[in-house]
Amino acid sequence: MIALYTLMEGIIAFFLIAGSIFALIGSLGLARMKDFYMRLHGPSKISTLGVGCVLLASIAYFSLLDSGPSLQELLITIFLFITAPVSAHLLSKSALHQKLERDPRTRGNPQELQEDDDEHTSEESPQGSSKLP
Amino acid sequence: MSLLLIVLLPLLGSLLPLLGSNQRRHQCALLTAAMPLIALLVTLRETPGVLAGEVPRLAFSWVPALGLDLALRLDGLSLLFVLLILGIGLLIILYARHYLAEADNMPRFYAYLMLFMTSMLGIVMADNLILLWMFWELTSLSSFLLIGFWSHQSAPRKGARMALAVTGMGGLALLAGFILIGQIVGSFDMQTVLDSRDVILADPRYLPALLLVLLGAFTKSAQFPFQFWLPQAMAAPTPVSAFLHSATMVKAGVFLLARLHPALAGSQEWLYLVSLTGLVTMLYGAYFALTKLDLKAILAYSTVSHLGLITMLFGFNSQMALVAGLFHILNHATFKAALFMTAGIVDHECGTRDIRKLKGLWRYMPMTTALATITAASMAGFPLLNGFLSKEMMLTESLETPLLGGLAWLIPALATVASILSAAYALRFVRNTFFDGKPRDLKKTPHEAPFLLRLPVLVLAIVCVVVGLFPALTATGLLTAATDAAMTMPAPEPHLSIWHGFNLPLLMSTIALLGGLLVYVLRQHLFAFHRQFASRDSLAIFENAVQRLVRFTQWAIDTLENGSLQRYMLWVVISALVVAGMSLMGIETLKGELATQEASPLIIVGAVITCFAGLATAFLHRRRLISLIMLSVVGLMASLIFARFSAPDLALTQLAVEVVTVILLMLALFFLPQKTPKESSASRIVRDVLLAAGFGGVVASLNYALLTRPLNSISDFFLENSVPGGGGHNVVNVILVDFRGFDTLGEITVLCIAGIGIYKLLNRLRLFMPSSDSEGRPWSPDRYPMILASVSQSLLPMALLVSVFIFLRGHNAPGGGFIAGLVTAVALILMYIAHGVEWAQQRLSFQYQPIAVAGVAIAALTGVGSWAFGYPFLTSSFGHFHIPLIGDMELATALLFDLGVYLTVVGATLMILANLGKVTTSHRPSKQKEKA
Amino acid sequence: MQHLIILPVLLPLLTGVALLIHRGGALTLRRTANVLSTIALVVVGILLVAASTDDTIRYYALGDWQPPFGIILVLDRLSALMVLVTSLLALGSLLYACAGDDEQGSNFHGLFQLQLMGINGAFLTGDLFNLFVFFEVLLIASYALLMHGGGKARTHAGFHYVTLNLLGSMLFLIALGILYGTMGTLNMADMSAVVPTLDTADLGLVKAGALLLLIVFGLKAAMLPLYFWLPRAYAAAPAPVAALFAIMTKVGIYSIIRVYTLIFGEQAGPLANLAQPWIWWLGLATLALGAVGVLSARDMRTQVAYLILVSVGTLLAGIGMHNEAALGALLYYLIHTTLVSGGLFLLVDAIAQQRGKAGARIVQSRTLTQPATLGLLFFAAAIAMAGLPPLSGAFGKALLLQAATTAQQYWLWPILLGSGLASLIALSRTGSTIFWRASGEKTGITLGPLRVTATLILIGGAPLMVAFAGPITAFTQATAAQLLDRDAYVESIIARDDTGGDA
Amino acid sequence: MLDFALKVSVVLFAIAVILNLYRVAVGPSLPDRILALDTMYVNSIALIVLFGIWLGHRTYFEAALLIAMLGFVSTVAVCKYLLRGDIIE
Amino acid sequence: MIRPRKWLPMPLLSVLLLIVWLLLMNSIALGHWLLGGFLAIVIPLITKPFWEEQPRIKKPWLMVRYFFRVLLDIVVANLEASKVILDPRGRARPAFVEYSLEVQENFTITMLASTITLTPGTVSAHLRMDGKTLLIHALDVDDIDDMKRHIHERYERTLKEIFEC
Amino acid sequence: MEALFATTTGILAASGLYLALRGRTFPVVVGLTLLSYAVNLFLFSTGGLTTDGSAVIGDGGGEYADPLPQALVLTAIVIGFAMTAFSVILAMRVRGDVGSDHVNGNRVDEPREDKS
Ligand code: NA
Ligand code: NA
Repeated sequence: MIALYTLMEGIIAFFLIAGSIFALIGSLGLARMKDFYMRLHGPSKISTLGVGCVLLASIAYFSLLDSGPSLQELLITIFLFITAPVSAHLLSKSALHQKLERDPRTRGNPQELQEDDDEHTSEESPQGSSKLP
Repeated sequence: MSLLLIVLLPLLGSLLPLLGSNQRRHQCALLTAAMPLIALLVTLRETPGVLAGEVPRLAFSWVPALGLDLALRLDGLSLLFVLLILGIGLLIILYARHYLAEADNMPRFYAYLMLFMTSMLGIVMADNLILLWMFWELTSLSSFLLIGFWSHQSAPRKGARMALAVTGMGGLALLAGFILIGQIVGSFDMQTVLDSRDVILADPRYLPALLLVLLGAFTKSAQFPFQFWLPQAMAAPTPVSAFLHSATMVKAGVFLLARLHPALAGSQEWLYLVSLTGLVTMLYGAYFALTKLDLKAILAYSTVSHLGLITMLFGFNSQMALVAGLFHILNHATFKAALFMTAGIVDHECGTRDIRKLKGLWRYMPMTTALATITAASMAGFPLLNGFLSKEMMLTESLETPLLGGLAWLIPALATVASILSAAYALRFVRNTFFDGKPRDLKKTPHEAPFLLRLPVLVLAIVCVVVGLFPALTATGLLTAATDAAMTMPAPEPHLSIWHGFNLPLLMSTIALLGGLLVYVLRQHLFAFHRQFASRDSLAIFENAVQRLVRFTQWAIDTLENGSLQRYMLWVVISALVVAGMSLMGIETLKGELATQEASPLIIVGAVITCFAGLATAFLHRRRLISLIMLSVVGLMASLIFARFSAPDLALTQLAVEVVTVILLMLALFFLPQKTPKESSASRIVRDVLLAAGFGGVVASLNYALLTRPLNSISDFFLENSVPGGGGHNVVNVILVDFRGFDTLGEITVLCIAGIGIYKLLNRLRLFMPSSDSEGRPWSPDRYPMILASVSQSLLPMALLVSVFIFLRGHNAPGGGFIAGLVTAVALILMYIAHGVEWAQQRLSFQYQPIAVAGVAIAALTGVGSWAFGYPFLTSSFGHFHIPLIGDMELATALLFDLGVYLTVVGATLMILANLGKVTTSHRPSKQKEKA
Repeated sequence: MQHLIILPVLLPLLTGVALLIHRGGALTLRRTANVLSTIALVVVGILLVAASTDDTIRYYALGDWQPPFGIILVLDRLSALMVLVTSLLALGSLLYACAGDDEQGSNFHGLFQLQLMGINGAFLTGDLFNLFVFFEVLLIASYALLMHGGGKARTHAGFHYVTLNLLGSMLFLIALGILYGTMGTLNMADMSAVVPTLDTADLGLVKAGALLLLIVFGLKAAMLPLYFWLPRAYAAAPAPVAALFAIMTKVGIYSIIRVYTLIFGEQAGPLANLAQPWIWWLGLATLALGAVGVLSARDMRTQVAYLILVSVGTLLAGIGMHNEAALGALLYYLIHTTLVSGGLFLLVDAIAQQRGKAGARIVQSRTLTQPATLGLLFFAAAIAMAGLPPLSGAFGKALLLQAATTAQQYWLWPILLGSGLASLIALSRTGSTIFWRASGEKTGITLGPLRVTATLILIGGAPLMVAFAGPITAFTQATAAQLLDRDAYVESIIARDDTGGDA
Repeated sequence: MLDFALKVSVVLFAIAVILNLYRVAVGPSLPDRILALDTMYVNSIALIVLFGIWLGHRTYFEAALLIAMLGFVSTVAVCKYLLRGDIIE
Repeated sequence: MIRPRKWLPMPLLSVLLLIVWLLLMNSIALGHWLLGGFLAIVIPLITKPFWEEQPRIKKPWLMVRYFFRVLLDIVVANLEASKVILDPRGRARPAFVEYSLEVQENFTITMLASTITLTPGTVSAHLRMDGKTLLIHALDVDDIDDMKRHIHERYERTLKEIFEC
Repeated sequence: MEALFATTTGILAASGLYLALRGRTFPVVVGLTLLSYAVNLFLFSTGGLTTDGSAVIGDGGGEYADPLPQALVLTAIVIGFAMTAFSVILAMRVRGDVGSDHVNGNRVDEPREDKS
């Protein structure tokens, strides 16, 4: 019985440690990678997985050691895995829109990052001056 | 009751002329005259009794808190004045009927006149100091209307304003004086006051009270140095001048001296203040009367002089002087009113009152000339006329006054000088107007005025003569009664007779008349002397002073209220710092008795992050989006702090609100500049940093002090009663929807109003729409990124489900209507973000305002529902219901209340965000729309 | 009858909600509903005042939770009086608005009722936090109403007003935090009971909280140096809204009276009367500044706004005098100034409409279409505001002057009388410019019967308050006595048989 | 063991959050900051969950759920702002 | 499979909602089934208008397989990415890759893009507005064509099979 | 911990106030929002800092956090949100009507500072 308990504890502890290490690595990537596009990788998948692990640990903890089966945290996990790629996608979209510098070693030269000759309009021209109906 | 009639009839009379029309002037005048006439009859009916020593009084309690009673009296003094006011008033009504031009609005004139008459009667009959003051101020107000009657001209307007300002000031001083007297005596009842002379004179407050009362009296009676308003008030129509500035209003001041004589007189202060003021005024007025060119100005300054004379007499602290003063009031009223009317007739007939143009009018208007001569002679103190009598009495009294001690001879000497001048200007008035050659440059040929215009003058002239000839017969009774009322002890019988034998006063009178003649003959030398001094128009000086005052106030206000919100905020902050700082300085130790808990590393990290983000929000504020991101960090940290310290509901709410706030701020930021220009000076920044630091320090100190002190609070009750009394395990939620549901009702009302108010604000908003971002990049053409659109549609059902979950759990676990509402709203907003307003609007068939309002309605009606069971508003009820198949179910009315909260939050939030989004979108220039 | 106390809150809330649930709808119907509801509110106000005259202090326990735990509404003479005054002012403003101002923007009627709800709630509540909530209700409603009709001046004044009040709300919360954190209760009567028993170590803290509250209330009341929002906001507000705003400063005044007589009054031990000296000096300063402002005004609306400032200063000075007579006097003055200044706002608007381009500016302009009616009303209102007899302002001022002790006289008398003189000079200038210096074509715009009635209702208060000065002053004096009888208040609310918040 | 694991975990997450804050603060670009903020939201979820385990009850489940949902929406909104300026169009 | 009906427009969603509800409630009591069932019917009815297009799962079992494949890949991907991040010398070989899409439906594209982000070394950075090219950023890639092929074979083809065939 | 909490509140309040004293509408609104976070933390903490004992009856041990300040803060948060929303839209309106986002209402977007 005690062994089983220890095993369970071990599983939970594993998920916890693994999750937090992943999350740390994800944030580390965010902190130290060279350009935005590279920084994006860490948080968008590694951190997500890390938190996923912690959520699994929580499920395990409450199901195994506390009040019986509970899968509530699964919902958060699923939610994170659905939304994280979308956030990453939108972020890189805006980065491309802003033509953020990429690391010089990056191969490929997408049109999004090429300088175009669009005239830059001044910041604030009062255009919407007509009254609403 | 008849006393009330005397006052109220003219008041009623002020309404009657308004019934008449400007066209039917006769009728109008008759209507107006009716009421004072009846009042006069009533008075006459009372007269015998009063003369016999009765004092009819009447009192109704009005405002006990103020010491104000509606109390009237008709003693001898009152009677004298009532007769004057009503008698001359009636003559004025008659005179004005023929004097006013067709263009003048006669009903209005009469209405003002009667209002004035009422207030005058009130003054002289008031048996209560406060009541007297009320009527006193009313005379200022009604005279303001009368002086400014010819409002299309500048002079009357300014003259009226000046008169009001001066007499108004005096009135306010008078009130202060009266209150002091009332406090000394303990009552405002006139008789009590009059009987309390010893108490009053012994009180240290006597002098201030006296000064204040005299200020009131002197301003009203145009005593030096307040005389300047009276000549300017001559811009009024002549009937007004005749009534107000000869017979009545200016007499209110001297009346007051007489009225309060028993209570205030007898002291050295009184003697010097009153009689010297009177003496100076008498001389001043007489001198200027001689130098004026306008008939009415001459009369005005003459009035000033005569009022000075009366004041001086009242100041002498002598019984006979009092008699003389009262007698002169009567005499002056008659001859001066007549003279004013004469001046009016001349003006009426010749179109001018300039004494240089008028000459030899006796040819054209012999009757008027005769009347003017008689009355002017009376003014000059010519024997056999009433003016002579009182003037001689004055000279007699001037000989007997103890004033000035060793220099006491100065008084009679100066009085004689004044009499000389008086005789001179009277002579000048008559001779230069009616005799001395032929008129020049008159606009029209003068002829005798209509009889009815002359009739009042005639009546007054007759009075002058009759009283002058038979003083004992006509005036003694009245004067005795009046003096009686104005004295502490029974008054001596005045011996009014024409002949007192050869004595010093007679000599002085003779000197005065002869001297007057001499001065008149030599007047050009005097005028040459007078011309050395620059003439200063008191009106211009006054207007100038007022304008400078106004400009100063404008400068002061503009300097103080410079339109800078920064300054206004600064004041609030400084005020808060001062009061809180001062209070904190009074605390011995900030730290209370409670042991502090140790901070875990995680908490330290959290605190550091929070502080860092907070500071960054402030210091990066010029880059607004970054500042906003930092604000988000603070918001997130705040909710984590709430979570850490056992406040899950707060954490949830803070989180949801923070996200919505940031979205809102970003929506707004689209139209505002993306960056704040660098504009604060270094000193400004230093100042603000110091202030902010001070404020933060105070907040932190307060917070620390509170955290380290034990608290004995009412919260235990909520913890104990949440489950048994409120039917919920989540105490915070039970407080929100039950214990303090009323707060929540107010809170959702606020939210609902905010939504509606914002809808109002967004209405017809003109916006500056940037076509590119702050770096000058045109916006991305991809309006609705596909992947976002695709994912968000699948998140909506999930979010709705979660909100139902949070809503239902709220009563027993963290959650509740508010958070559920925000989750729903945020999910719907995501739809707007992903697909746009148009798309979302098509799919949401309901409007938001009704939803938000319905939420409030549901919450309120849930509360009203408890009435049906005889409980107060918002009493909750809950119960466990066993439903087959489902099992035990707990239902609480609080849930219904929470539903209201939910709906309000959804409705209001969407109203704010969706409407804002809509406004911006419909302004997006079309060429920008789909560029790619 | 049992629920009468809550009707001043509930009636406007329900009416407001009914009016707001649909944005469109027949205007006549909205107006009728609003007017009827407001008349009903007047009736409720009268009933409340009548009920309060027996000197029992009643409370209404919301949710049937007894004090000090639940929120209560308290009916005493003061709260009843304030509700009645509010409803009368509201009726006047509303009738005026119904003549057309309500159409200038959306949702006027509903917001109007909610504004009343907020004001009445603030007057009735016996709970300090609930007071905060009602402050916010009345503020947000006032923001919305201030913006009614739009326009640059309103927007701008509005931003200042809103921002300053937001700062004020923050301070309110800090003060509430301090007071709750030291006394452990929110019920004002309970606080009053707790204050004398406070630990000495806590006194400084409580004092900080109490004085911060003074800043908050002072901001609402427009006390110097916190008044800056007032002149522009009042001058910019649409006339009926400005008229209704005449009660807004009085909410601040009311709160000051309530808190510093009940909680920090005579019986508060070491903290007794802690705010009165501040209020006295700042009130006098406000009074003086208001007088300067009245003289400086270039515009009638601004002038009326400064007249309000004068009255605020007068009221504050009255509170600072802290004696029963002064309290009674200032309550009388409060009724007077609320009604008359409200009426004056309406009147000024009516005048401005008839003056064409000149509007409310104090300059020569066209002849008014109805000089007699407007002139008479202006004359009456000006007399009343300047404090001259025979109208109510004079009584109020005279009562206050009388209530001053000898030491107070030196300051109060010259300043109060001087401000009266300044008002007199300024208003006579204004009046003579507007009515006498006018010339030229009339605009032809006339004052409809509704507007005349509205203005009359409010300015008519001045003569009526004179005619019935006896009973009214009796009521206000009794109110003052009741306010100073803290023990009776506390006893009628806190039944001390439970383990409450007091240590 | 569990206690230790929890402590280690909390410390690591705390470091992660500080790293996030570093990126929020230094940027250099706006997407960088937003990305960092988003990561901070995600890491906060973990912290809340860890706190729940530490306390042994699930009072904080909703908080975690909400952070996940709202953090996403907030990131989406800022991105939309960067792309289009107008969040709701 | 459950057929769409008027009152049950999205049966799959309804089932999902019911499951989620029970998950949330952490209980399988009858009451929760009933309430959850009710919500599972009502919420799709309310939110139906918001669905532009409904994904049709043609091969559910393939989807399950795909799910587990991705799950495994995620773990692997994370380990690989961690290696790159922790590499002290920072010898990553980043690249932007333009990937031409074969799948056409929005939902499928979304699934693919998400998968790419979650799996080895790639982030789907941008979907061009024509919906035919996906710009992918790879963190550390050797052979770009190899990577494209890998994505196509391992994910896109399967997704196409599940949703679009 | 108490000192740390108080310091945090103080720093947030100071930062918020500093922003609220700026001359442009947007920072002012942001500042007031920040200040309201600080004030909410302050008000919340008046019930004391309880690390384990959310006021849900039956959850956890016997000790509960003071629920009353929490309820008050909840109300304050909601009201603060409504007020912030109104003020930010009003700030937009000011820009639309006046043409400047300066709080002192200059007509044009020019740097200006009052010399108070
Ligand atoms: Na003379
Ligand atoms: Na938009």
